[in-house]
Amino acid sequence: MTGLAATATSSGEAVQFWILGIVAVAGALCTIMMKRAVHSALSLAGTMIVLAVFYLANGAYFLGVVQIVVYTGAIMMLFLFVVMLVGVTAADSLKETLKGQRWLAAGLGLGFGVLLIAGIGNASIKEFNGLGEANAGGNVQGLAALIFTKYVFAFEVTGALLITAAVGAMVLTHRERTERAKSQREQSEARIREGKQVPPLPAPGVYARHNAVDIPGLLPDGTPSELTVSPTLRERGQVRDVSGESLAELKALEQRSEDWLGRGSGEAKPKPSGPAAPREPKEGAQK
Amino acid sequence: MADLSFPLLTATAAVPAVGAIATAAVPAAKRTAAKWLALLCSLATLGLALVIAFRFRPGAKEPFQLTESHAWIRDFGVRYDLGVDGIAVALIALTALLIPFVILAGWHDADPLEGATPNHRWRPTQGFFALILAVEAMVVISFEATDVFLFYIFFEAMLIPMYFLIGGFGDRAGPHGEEQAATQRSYAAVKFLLYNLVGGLIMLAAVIGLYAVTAHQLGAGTFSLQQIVEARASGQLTLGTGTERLLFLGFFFAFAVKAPLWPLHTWLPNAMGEATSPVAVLITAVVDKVGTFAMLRFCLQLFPAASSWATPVILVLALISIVYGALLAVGQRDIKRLIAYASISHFGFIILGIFAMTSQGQGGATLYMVNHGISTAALMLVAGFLISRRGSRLIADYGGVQKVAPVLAGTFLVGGLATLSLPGLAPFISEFLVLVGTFSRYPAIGVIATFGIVLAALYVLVLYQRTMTGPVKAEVGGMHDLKVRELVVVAPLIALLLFLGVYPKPLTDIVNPAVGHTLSVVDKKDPKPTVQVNAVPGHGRPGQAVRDQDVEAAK
Amino acid sequence: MENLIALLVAAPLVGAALLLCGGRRLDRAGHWIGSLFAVASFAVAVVLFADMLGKSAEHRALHQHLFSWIPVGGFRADLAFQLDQLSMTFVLLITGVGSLIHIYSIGYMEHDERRRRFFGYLNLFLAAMLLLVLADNYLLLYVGWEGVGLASYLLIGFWQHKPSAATAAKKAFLVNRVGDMGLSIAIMLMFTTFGTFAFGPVLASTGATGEGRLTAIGLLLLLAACGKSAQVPLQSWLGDAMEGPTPVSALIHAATMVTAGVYLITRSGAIFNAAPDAQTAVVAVGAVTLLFGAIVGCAKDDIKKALAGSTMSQIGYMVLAAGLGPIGYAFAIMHLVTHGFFKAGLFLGAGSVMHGMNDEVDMRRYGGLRTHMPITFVTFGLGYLAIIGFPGLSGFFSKDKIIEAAFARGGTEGWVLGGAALLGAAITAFYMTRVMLMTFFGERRWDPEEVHPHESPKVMTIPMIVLAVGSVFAGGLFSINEAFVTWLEPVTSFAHGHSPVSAGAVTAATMVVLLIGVGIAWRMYGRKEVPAVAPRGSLLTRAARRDLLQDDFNHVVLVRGGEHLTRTLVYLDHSLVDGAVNGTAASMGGLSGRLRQLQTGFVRSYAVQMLGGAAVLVAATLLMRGV
Amino acid sequence: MNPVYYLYLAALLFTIGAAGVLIRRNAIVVFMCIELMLNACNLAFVTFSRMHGNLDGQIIAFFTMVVAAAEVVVGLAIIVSIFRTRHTASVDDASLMKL
Repeated sequence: MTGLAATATSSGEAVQFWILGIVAVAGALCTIMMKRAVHSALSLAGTMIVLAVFYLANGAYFLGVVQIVVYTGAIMMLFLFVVMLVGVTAADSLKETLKGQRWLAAGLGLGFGVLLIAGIGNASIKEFNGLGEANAGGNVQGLAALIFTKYVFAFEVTGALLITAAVGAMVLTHRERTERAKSQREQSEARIREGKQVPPLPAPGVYARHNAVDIPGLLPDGTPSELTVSPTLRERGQVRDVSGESLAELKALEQRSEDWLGRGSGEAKPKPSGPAAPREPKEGAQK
Repeated sequence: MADLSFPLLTATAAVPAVGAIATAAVPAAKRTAAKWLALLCSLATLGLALVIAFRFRPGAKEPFQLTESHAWIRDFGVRYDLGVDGIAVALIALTALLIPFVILAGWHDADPLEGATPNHRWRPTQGFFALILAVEAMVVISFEATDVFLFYIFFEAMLIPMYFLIGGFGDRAGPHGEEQAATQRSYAAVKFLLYNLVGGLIMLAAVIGLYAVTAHQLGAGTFSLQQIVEARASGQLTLGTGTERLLFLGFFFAFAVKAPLWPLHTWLPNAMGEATSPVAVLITAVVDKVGTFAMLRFCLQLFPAASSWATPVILVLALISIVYGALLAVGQRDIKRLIAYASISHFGFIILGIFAMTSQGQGGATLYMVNHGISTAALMLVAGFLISRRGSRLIADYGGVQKVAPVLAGTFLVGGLATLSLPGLAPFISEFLVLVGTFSRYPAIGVIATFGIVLAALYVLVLYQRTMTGPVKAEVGGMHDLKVRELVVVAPLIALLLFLGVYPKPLTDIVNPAVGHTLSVVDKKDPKPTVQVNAVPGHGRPGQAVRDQDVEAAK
Repeated sequence: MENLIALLVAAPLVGAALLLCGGRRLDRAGHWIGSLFAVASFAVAVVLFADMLGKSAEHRALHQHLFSWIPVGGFRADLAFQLDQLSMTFVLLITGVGSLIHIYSIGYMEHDERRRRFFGYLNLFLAAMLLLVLADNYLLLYVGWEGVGLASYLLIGFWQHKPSAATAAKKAFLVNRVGDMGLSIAIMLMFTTFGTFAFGPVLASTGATGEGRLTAIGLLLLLAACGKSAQVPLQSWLGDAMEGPTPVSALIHAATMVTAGVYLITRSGAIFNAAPDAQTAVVAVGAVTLLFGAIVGCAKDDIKKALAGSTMSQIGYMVLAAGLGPIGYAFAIMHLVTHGFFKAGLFLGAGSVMHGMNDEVDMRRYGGLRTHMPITFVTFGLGYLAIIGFPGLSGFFSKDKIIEAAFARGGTEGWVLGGAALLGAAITAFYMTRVMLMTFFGERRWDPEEVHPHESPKVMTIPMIVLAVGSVFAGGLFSINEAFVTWLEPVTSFAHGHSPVSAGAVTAATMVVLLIGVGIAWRMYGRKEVPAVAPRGSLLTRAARRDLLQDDFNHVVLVRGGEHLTRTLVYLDHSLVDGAVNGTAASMGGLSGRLRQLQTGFVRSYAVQMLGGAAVLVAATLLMRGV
Repeated sequence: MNPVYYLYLAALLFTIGAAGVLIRRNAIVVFMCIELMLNACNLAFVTFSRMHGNLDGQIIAFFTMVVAAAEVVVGLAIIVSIFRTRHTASVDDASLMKL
């Protein structure tokens, strides 16, 4: 508390600053460097927590807590939620498309930062009269007093803003249903009319070793069928194709049995080929 | 003055304006009705203009007469001030006189092409005549305005209808087919617009500057020409030399573009070459006159010192315009462009006369504006008839026309002779006055300018010889002579040229006092003759009778 | 009485207006109307002349002031006429010869379907010419001056379908314009000097100003005179002017218009008297021209061109005389009048010959015509005798006086001028004899199958006869105790020249050179057979055929040079003046195109710009605080 | 150590955030960077309030947070709707302002 009043802080705080400061900067850098949005979000959350600690260190207890609860707890989670919605695995390449954008950004950012720091540097702010008496009656009470007296109008306006924002969010994301939902009968009729996929979609492949929704069933010619896995998985490219390896195994088995039987010198030796070869699977199937 | 009961000047500008709207409103099917309506409106305007000319009292001592004055934009001291001096009266009369002929000459220029599907939205004919009337209204009011701001507005607004007239309607006589002609036309129109717009904007800056100066020195800023002139005379308003020169240049540039003065002339040949000949007449005989007129009324009266400061340069430029325009006219292959360059040469004479700062020079310049309007109208309209017959603007496509169409050739020759200012026709008087006026102050320039008359003879006669004389060309063979409508257009113009050539007194009487007033504002005096002719008995020499009055003339 | 003066001008003017605006319905009566108005004007002239003779010499000058023409400031031009002895002489000559030629043209133009217009132009010319000689100030004279130029333009180019005619007409007008430029500048100079340009005051107050200005005015007037009177260096148009119908050549390019220059110089005598240098220039021009014209006349085979050369040379005599000052003015005018008679007669004769020879003009295709067209032969012959100065005929008196006056100039100058005049007389005798012989003597060089030479109708011959009579007796009449000189003396103050050689000697010399000239011509064309096609001839001959090459000079220097100049200027106007403007426009377009590239539409590039702006702001604030 | 270092840190974070906004194409990440910048500002405010010894700076920081929250809500909503229609969250793909 009293340490806050001095121009030079306690060494404890100094240590804390240097360690956490580095962490914060690192987090910030990760935020803008990471390929995947999820990682960015997480590192940003880290930075925010560090900032919360700094708030506390600066005597802004209420804000520190709010920072953790609201920001890190709510807003960042909102971010993560949206990221999930858009696709966690969707990684955008960091390759710059706009010509010279990156250099401009780097140069300008550098210059800007230098300017800010220079500004702070030559701003004559040496003595800190800490928050001793301001926080005397407790930080929260102090803030409350200010908010409901001096800044009450701003406070009200912010409230209005928040409500507007909430409504706005709903409006933007809400999808208006214009016509009543189709009954099952109508859907089926529609399907018939369009003449596509009248019966239910085929089930995913069921194999001896694999049995999961992300494994397509095989068509008679051994190629995997798209219809058998859900489009979402297809969208994300998370479909596991077994036909290839299983066929390869069949082939290997066959080969081995041939060797074991000792024959198979001279006559039509099936050429080694991957699942791409169309004939092999049929043979395999016949056996 | 007494006869303020009826706002004559406003009416003169309002009649064509109303006429323009009415004409534009005529339904598409009733083309002929629109034409007659336009013609009637222009004739009514002519009537009003004549009333102005008769109400105008040359002897009166106040500079402007028939004045009307109403506050318009109080905060900026902009007033709706109208008033005419002799020069304005003459030019208003010229404008009102020419428009009916322009309308008559362009009677069929805006008819939709044969086989064109009737379209009820797009009514070219109505538009054509409405635009012409609109131009007339604006020109008239800018001749009448004595408030700089009011003048500026209409000086600029004029560009809009002119732009559409140039770009929208062409004689179907382009050398390379219609769509090429269309591109050429739009090019010419845009060029015209940009050129004049630039000039106008520079002038606007000068106008604002003028307002600032007056506001700073007189307390309340004003645009009124008379107020400013009086204030300067009484010494309330004193412009710094630098300021005055800058403002003068700002004004003069706009007028020099409009006039046009070398080297700002290149828009004119394109515009006149591509537009139909009535529109070309409108450009050179009516609209451009606003430029030269404004030099007389605004440049000289607002900035006398700066005017006399800039005089040498301007005179040299005018001289260049005279010789240069004439030489280029000689080199042209296109009839209308030839006439355009001839006009450039003539505008050189006008500006020369204005800035010679002698009563002969400025009086001559004013007469020149009127006479050049009439003579160019005659020549250009006849040329238009000729072109419409053959469907080509190239001189080389003609030959021997006088054999098949003697009346057309004759009128063309008279127009040409007027252009080369043959004595007995009106332009001679004005040209000679300009030359005398220039010579009496700047002999060298006067002498060089006189070469212009030889060159004028050259390009006119070459044009006449190539088109009218010689063996009859095959395509020309079937050409028919002037029709009644065309004769009605040309004959009065020629009659007027002859009349003003023999008896210009009505015009000079109106103009002289105004010129005197202008000179008094600039405070310049005519140079005195070196010898005072004394009434020595001419020992038996003839002409005693004249000598007396000539002597008092010389005094 | 003076109110009649306007009538002189008005009559032919009305005639012209009628005929030119009358339209086809006047086609049949046109020529009669034209002639009527011409004759009417002549009648008025005679009345005025009679009235003038009735008065004493001092009060003969009449003046009529119609109205103030151009009053602007100190500049006062009046539409006013003055009729004094000088003008009277001209009026009589113009209207008289004019009327005769009108009548002649009735026959000559019979078969031309545009005859009405022809007479309209002729009337127009008469009006302009009368205005020229009746004007009481230089500006009005200038109007007439250009008016006759216009008339001659219209008449030379009357057969416009002939390109040669159209070109000749244009050339004539242009060359005249150069002269007119001189006149107009002279008027301006007068105005700035005297504040007026009316004859009276200007001529009365020449003493009041410096000689320099007067010399300038004089030279400018001389330039004008050269243009109108086809004097060197502006003589080139006259030869081509023969493209016009022959009556035109007779009236305008022989009798009247081309003498306007002499009138101008004589009228402005006071100025020239006060400016000796200008006078020297005048006599020089006169002397040069009279030799030039004579030499050209010797070489031409076209009868009209030969006569044109002689006209040039005769006017050279007049100008020479006029340049001699008071001792010459009267004789200049006198020779002008007699020349008007016999040269008009000669031209009409030539016209009549052409009329009979299907408009053949080449003298080498004539020959032996005297039997076929006797009247023409006689009248032409009388004119011939008159022009070579055969004793007793008009030419003798007038030309002899001029040669005398030339010697009387005194000093070497006198001898040079006199010698030139004498030489001119000899050459005149030579080429006129040549014309005579080639046309009427020798045996025929034309094909009787094609051409049937015949005498012209009465309406043509009568004017020729009248003119012949004039050319025989006029000179004699004028010289009876110097009637003509005393008549003109009040206007052109007269002084007797004191010749170093006696009058008798001069006359004798003239006779001698005359005989020499005739003799040479006789030897060349009378004795020998004239080849039907022109021999190549000596260098001088060939040069003379080409008007001593000055046309070629004009062509090379003026025409070609002018063409190149204009072509370059047209190019420059397009590429340089206009190019500058279009260049500005183009560069503007390019610049805006560049700037457009900044608007990529990518949010992030806008963000970059925003950050840049922010950085600038911060920097600015820091600097502010720094300062 | 002088608490002014907090300001330096704030500046640094702010700059990094700005650079991120400029560099990243993914709208969500861009938003995160904005949040980073806002937080940097908050840190500055808090430090200022400590500097001046009154709580106004903290109040401002508080408001900033609220506004930031609102902004995130709306912004993310927008992103979601855009993603729905265009199947992408890249800011470069929405370049309709280009001629």
